[in-house]
Amino acid sequence: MSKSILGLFLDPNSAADAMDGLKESGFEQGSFDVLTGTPYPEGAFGEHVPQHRLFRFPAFGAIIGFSASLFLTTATQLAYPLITGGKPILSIFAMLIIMYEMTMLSAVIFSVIGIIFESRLPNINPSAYDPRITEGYIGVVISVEDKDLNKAKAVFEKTGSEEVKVV
Amino acid sequence: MVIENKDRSWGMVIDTDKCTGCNGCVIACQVENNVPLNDQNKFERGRVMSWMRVERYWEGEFPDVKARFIPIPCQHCANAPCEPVCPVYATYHNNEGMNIQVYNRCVGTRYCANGCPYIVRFFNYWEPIWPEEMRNHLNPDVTVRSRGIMEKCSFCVQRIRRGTRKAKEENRELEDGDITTACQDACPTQAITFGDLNDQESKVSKLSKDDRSYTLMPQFNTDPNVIYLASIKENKEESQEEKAHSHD
Amino acid sequence: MTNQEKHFWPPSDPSVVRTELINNTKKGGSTLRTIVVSLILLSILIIVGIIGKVIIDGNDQTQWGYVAAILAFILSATGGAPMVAIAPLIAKASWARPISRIAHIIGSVSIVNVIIMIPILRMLPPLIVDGTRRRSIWFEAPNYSPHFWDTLGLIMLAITGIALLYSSSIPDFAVMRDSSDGIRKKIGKILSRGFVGTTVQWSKLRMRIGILSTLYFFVLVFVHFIISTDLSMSMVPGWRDAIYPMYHTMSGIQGGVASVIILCWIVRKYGKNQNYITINQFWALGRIMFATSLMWIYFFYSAFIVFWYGRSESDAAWLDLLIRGPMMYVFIIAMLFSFVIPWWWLIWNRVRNSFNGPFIGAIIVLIGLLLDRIRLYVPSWSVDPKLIHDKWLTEIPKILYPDIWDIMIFIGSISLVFLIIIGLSRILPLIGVWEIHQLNLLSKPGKFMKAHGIRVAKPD
Amino acid sequence: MQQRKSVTQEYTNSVLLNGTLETPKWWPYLVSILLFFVLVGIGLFFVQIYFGLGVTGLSRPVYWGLYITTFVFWVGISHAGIMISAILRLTQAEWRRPVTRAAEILTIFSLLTALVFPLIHAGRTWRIIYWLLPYDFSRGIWPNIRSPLFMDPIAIGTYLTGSTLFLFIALIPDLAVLRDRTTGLRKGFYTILAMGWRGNPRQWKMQVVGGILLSALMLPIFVSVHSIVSWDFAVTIGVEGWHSTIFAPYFVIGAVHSGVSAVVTMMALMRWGWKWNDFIRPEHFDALARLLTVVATAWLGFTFLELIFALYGLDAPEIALREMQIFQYPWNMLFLLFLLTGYIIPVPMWLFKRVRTNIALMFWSSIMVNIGMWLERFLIIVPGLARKTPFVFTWEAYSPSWFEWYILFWSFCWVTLLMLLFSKVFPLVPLFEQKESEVFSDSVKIGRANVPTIFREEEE
Repeated sequence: MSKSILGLFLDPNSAADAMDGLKESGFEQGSFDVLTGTPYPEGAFGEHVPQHRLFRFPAFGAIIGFSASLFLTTATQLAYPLITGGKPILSIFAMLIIMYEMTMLSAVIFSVIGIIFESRLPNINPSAYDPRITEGYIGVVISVEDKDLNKAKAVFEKTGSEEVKVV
Repeated sequence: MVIENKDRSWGMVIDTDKCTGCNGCVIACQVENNVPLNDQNKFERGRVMSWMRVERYWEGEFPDVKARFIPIPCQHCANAPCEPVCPVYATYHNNEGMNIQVYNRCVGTRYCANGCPYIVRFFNYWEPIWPEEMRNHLNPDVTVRSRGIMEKCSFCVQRIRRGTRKAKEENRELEDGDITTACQDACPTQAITFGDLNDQESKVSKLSKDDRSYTLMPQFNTDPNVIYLASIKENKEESQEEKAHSHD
Repeated sequence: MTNQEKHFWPPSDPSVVRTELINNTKKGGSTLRTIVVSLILLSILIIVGIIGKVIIDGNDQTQWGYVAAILAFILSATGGAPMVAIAPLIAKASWARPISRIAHIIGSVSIVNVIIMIPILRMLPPLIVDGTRRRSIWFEAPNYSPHFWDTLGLIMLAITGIALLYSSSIPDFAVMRDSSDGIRKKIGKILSRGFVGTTVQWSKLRMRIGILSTLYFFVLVFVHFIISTDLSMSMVPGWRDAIYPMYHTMSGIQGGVASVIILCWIVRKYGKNQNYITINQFWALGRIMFATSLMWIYFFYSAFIVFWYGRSESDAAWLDLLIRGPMMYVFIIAMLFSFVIPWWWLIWNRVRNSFNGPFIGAIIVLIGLLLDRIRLYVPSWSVDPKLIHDKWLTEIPKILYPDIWDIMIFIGSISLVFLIIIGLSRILPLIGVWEIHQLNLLSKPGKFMKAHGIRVAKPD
Repeated sequence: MQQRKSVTQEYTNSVLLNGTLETPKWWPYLVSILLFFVLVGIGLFFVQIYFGLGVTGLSRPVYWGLYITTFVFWVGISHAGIMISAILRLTQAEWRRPVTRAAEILTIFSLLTALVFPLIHAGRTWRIIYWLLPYDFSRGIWPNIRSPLFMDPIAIGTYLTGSTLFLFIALIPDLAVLRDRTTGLRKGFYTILAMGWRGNPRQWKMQVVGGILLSALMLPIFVSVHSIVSWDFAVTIGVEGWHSTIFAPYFVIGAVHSGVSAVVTMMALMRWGWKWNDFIRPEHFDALARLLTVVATAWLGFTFLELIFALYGLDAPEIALREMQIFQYPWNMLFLLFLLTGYIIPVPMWLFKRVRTNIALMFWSSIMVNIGMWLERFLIIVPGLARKTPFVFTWEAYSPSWFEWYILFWSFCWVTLLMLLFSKVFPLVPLFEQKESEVFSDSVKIGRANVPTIFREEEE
């Protein structure tokens, strides 16, 4: 069975060293992760830059919103062909405004869904975590088999972590 | 479902030359259509309700000054600016060329009233009240409007419906003159004519082709169904001469 | 686009920058000479065209729509360019420094407009037409105010543009004075006016550039305002369109950005400036042009929906004259080229983040701009002058095609613009030496722990 | 962004959460007072529903009055949020950081208030569902999509939903902070909302990229909302002074003017109320004031255009309207006050850095601006109706009843109350943005000068 270890660091650089150490001692990239209380520049800890497909979501949403609104506006006018002010039954330029709004709306909604999905939230079973991370501590968390437990621990000790928690 | 005859375009011709400004049409309309009574307070607050109103303006300089009158009901425009702005279709154009006001749908945004350049739409700021003795005199064919909705001249739609139904019972076509509006009946000088503008033989369509005919505020391109006949201006010089002759 | 190229930065060694950029002013050779000669020959066409036009329809105002359209096009395509340098100056963004010189140069060719304005002065009807005043923004002003103010405005624009260009290149003249030879050394000596780079001189220079930039912006808006109203709107009875001057300015700025992109592309490709004009500039410019395309449709639509909805007599006349009347197809193409295609083209980051993407977009935008000006100016000039006092337009003029003189004027003015730009590029570097120094000083690629990025000084 | 006091993250947490984790002394009193006023207002609203709109000062043809004015005013205020948080995020302005959250909240709550006003304004509020919901079975008919009044709810709904989601996304990291700082029920509440946020690189990247993406998406919505509101007026031909094409951008820029001023007001109050002196610093007011100066000047330009092209048509009713609006008592007083408070007094003040960095002065000048902007809406809407059409017989005056005045007052209480309640549950200043700026900012030596720098990542 696997455990996850959390090393807390005060100094970002030593956290980065810990990441290197873990790499050197043969853990693969996917197995460990760095937790910070604030955004750091991408790859500051030498972690691999996460890939994402965020920009597909708004595009998808826009298409859906556009077609839905096109249908809705057209249908409402055709279903009740009441002449108002001598305007055409299909008043395209009035429809455009509503179609625009609904397109944007569903684009926004879908990109929010996308953001939540791409950041892997909601995270039902968060593994090792420590409240101090939101106070500026930097956490390096790694999930290892029991046999590698001490190897990982050693890395944390060597790179001077404030505390090592095993969950 | 109301009966709606196709290819009709109800219209009204008002001859301002005949109008004496007696306000008979206003009162008749008030009675026919259960329009709430206007008291002093309403006048002061500028909340008067009269579907038909008579505007008066002066012409010429004192001493020979003339009062001109122009009765203004809803113009029932073909391109009515009041219709497209209503969010709930409470006012729309039916296939009899009338601008219909549906009291049930109205939510009282008063946008239509802003759209209308003729200011012939009226808003019920209060629940309308009639004196006790008049409660039984209300016209049973016309809805009594509650507070918070718009209302306006309906071309006496109840009379149109009645006339159509009558013609149907006697299974004959509706003839010109079958249908008269309240204001028309009340007008002592026959200044108001009502009828179908699509029917080339009808009185209105003949009058509407008169070379005195004009419509209000053409710049708005509203294409009204109410057509006015300009008042005839007497030629000053001639009248002077006549006077002179008569004297000696 | 590899990461290496993305982090590409101009050479940081001042001496290298100096020598490279100064030498670029000498480069060229036979090909350039041929180009210059042919441009000179073509530029003569502008005079020929104007003379011919005056002789043929000198007394028929309705034939002059295309000349006005050309004027408006040149104004819109060049006048807006310096905004590319001015806006980042205000926003304290450093990416624009390598191209601000190019923007200023494009902005300083407005003299061409003045040339085209001369015949129009003759044709433009005065304020008082057969006894009564026509509708115009000069309510009670003297009779020939439009003629006077429009010309003055164009001249002011030209002067301000040149002044801006000059004062932003004084330090480079100083550089040429110190590290160049022959005629360029002399020019540098005269024009640098003893600029040696003391603190006082620098602060003065910055202040002057700031003031001139602000002034230029206001003059630009003013010129667009009067040109658009006098040369098109007030020629049409009942055309009352409050947003029109703003729309004109907006599309003018769009065109300016487009022409900056085009010139940057040429300068980078044929001027051996790959080290200085990098992908960063094109990326940013692409984004700006994308934004301006959106603004175009916004300004257009907010006028259109009001007229379409209102449908009073004058509104209907506007629609018939400019949108759904004889000009419908021109309008549709203009719409496609000014908004639809650029928008759909530049929305893709991969396109913006390249050299050719924005370039193609820019060419499309300029074509759209030309067509848009044609559909605005030609119908309004061809309205029957007798109708000018009506409340609204009653008869829509037929479509009018350009004649040989119009085409001559067009080709001539375009080549004159290019001629002026090439001429300027011979006497001062197309990329500001001191701007590059500033860029290197204030922002350079840096590392944060292990992450790559840029360190920007003085973040706003 | 001059030398700022560097603070640790614990300090940031402890100070910025002092409104959430403990209660300021004044909080309960203020809330209860506001609650009282709000409840009274709601009571009055039901009184109006019961007796009808006769309780207002409205008449014929002044069918729209204080309610619609206030509706437009609050929609205007709502434009603060996206203006600040989206535009400044896209232009990477550093000083936005403490402002964003407050601005977004202001957006949301003022939109909620704006949405209430059409309900209050309508004649039969209990049937408003016919209009707001796209479908309703009882009546068997769909709303009329041609009506600008139907586009309003759609646009405002979109804007409200969008900015709420935007706010929520930006809240998640701060919710995690709160989750780590609270116990018991509240902890549970925050735990659910934070959705198990841990702050690994992927999540942070999504924060940054998503923030930019949402800003880019919200920007066009933000522009469209007030444009659509302005078209309520612009499309009606019957009312003098309304049928103008410039209304859309004119309203938008005015909205930004009033909205950003409202943000200034709010920030001053936050600084005083919660003692966040280390985070809301004079330089933020300085930057906002500089932004406001530009915006206000642009807005003045649009006002000028609107007026010119109103008179341009030279038709009598329009001129009569303007004559009343500007020269007749009491309108002339209002107009003067509007000009003074909207531009003439505050903007020259902002030209001085001493004023810009003086919180009290900024507070009062920003309040002044909003008085002016409210008057602007009033002067656009009411005189046009009072002097509607050439029928002089139907011209009317309008004086709002105390009822309408109270509802106006109520709206302010309502917004403030919502704000205070929000501040009890969520932090009003984004914690992680503060920390981010702490991490990213640095200073380099250029010669002797110690220039503050910021580290910028390469966006792809």
